[in-house]
Amino acid sequence: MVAPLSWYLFLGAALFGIGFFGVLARRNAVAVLMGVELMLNAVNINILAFWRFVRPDDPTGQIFSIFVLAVAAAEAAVGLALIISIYRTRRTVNIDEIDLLKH
Amino acid sequence: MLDQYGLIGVLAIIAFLFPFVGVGIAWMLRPKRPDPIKKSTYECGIETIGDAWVQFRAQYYLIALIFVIFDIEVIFLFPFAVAFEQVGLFAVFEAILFVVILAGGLIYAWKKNALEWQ
Amino acid sequence: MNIDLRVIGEAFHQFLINIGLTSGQASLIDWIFGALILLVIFIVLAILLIWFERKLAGRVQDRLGPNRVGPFGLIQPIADTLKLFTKEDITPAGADRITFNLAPTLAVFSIVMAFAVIPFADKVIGTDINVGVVYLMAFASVSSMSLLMAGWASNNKYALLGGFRVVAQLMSYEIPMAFAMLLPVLLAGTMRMNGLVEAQGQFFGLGWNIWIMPAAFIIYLTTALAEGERAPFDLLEAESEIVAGYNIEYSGLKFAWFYLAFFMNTWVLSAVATTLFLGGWQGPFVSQVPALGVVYFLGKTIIMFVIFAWIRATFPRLRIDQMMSFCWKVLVPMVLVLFLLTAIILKLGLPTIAVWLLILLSNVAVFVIALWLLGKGLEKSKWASKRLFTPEIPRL
Amino acid sequence: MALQILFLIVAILTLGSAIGTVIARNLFHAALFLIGTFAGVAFFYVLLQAEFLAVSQVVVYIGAIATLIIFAIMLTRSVMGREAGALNQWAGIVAVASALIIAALIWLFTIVKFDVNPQPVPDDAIAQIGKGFVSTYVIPFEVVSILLLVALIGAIMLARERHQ
Repeated sequence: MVAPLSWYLFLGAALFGIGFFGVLARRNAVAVLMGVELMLNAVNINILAFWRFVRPDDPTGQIFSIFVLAVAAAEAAVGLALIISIYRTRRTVNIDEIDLLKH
Repeated sequence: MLDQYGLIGVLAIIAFLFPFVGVGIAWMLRPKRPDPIKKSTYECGIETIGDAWVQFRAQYYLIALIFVIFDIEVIFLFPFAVAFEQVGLFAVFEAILFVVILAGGLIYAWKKNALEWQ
Repeated sequence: MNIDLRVIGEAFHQFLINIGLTSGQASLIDWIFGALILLVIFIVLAILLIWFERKLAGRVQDRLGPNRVGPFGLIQPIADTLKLFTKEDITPAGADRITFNLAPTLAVFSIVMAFAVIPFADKVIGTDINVGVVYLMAFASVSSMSLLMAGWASNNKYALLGGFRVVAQLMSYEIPMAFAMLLPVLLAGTMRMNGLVEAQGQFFGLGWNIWIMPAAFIIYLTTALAEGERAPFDLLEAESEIVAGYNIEYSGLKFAWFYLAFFMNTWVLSAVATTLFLGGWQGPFVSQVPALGVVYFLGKTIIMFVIFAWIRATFPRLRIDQMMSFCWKVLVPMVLVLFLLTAIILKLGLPTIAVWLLILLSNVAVFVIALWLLGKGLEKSKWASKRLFTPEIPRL
Repeated sequence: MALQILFLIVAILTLGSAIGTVIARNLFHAALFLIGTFAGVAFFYVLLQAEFLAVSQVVVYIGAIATLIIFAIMLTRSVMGREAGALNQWAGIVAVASALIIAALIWLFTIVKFDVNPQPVPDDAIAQIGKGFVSTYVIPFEVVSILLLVALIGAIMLARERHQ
């Protein structure tokens, strides 16, 4: 118990906010995905902080954060494949220009 | 448990500083006479055309992709292996199902020639 | 003669407390000393092994190897180090300076970090964490990231291509390697490095994993060659194809760091092979004289190292398509089947000897079937047809 | 006390690295900052005594996901000179919104009191994770394998170069 629970939660909140900024403010689709990864990391910090401080005897917290890890990997794999596929046909990864459905 | 990681933390700092210290000593000893020819990119003596951002093939991405999926699988199997003595026969079949489903992915990649390096 | 080597560390800790430090400060000083000792071991091993491998490669290729500086050329590595320190260090014009300088540092860093969990003898280990095996995988990832950084930061097409190639190779071979490391963990029920060694202590050496699961050991050996970027898997430095790979633009000491990391990586891989498959520090009389463990461990590791060096000195290089196909189409299916068979056999509830015999049998069967299928596949595959020619042998 | 100072230093480094990720112009630098953030987060996992998660974080995020991202950056690099700036026109508004979200979350975490349970982590925590996979959480465990399979198939279909 190095630091109180709230410190970890503040850290998670700050990381989540930064990731949120990255997702909404970046032009490049790959950078948007990096923002998503930051948010998932923030989520994992919170899960593990609650696991350590509230229910350390129960492995549920750790198991869920491993599931988050798996989901993050699947998300990155498919998301980046989508970006590559769009890049092939449209020659761009700028999300402002990827607006086929609008027209 | 945290005491065990104390040494790793200290070692991390020392292991990170060690190469820098070496480079620092070398910086004091070595000659420093750069010129544009020395600093140019080494490409078999030919003038470099453009920068190094050549277009890469999707094959690299496919390999990385299959690697990511199997890496996750390994991460799931390591705790299972540690808990192996404490679980029943049925649990083993659950783990086998897990592996077999992902082996299906490998077979798919094989059939789609994603494993070929053309 | 019953010396527990840990006693020295505890006596030192007690001494620090006696001279008036708090327990926390004493631990900190302990850690600093421990880390420095590990670093010194790293440097000494590097110097000795570089000399040793050069001498060995010389003998294999029917030449003398280093023999001028000092007796048997023993001082040669030190002379080389001095030379490297005084060499001019060029950062190419278009390079990304910070990344360019960080990459060799990270490469050395990741290898030194691996030393923290290598069990030199019973209780002579940097720190015996619960996740030793995955910890090693983690720093292997850091090392491959450093190569990618080096390739990108050099602003050179060959370097970038070399970096990408080597990372693709390291990633591919990490999967069978991780599974080969999983099998001893499955048998021992722990990921602690010392726990893995202790689990192999039964029946005077018959409990070593190399006897129980030879196929897993061979797969580990093959992947270790690839992870160590050694011949026949040294595609990253294929001069004929991509000049020199990711480190083409590096010179002076920074190049030396890459070389050092590459070199010591082989030693770490041999040490891990010893720990996981060759019984680590186990050997005769080791329970009476724990200090013998260091001798056994280093001896076995040197044997593994000689095997790696020998293969490097004799084998030609593979093509990248052959290498990738071999990993994903031969090694990965093999380890998956081995994992399934071993898990089932371990849960049958048989006596230990029967379990071991069955695992051995399954290993041999998987290995033979894999070789047979590989032979069948090669007969009709395009690998063979691509290079179908008979070289003309000149008559003397 | 010393560890708390260490906590703060690493927290500042991690958050700074995260900010670097979202504002760096060069995508490769953004990816390197992202790796730095992952490493910092792994440090906090160690502090939280989730050692398996800490090493898995390095193996999966730095070893696999970051590499995947760098490969994707190389595959989709934009043509020279078309990089119009990293952030879009709403960046200012989004920055304010993010700051509000962070402030709201911090406010929430200060007013809500959680009952902290100061138990030690059991020694066999890793074995418990393994047991959890095949007992309580067996359905999610199998679903994850199907998720990974589907992700693999989908991503291969999307990313494969089609040969005529």
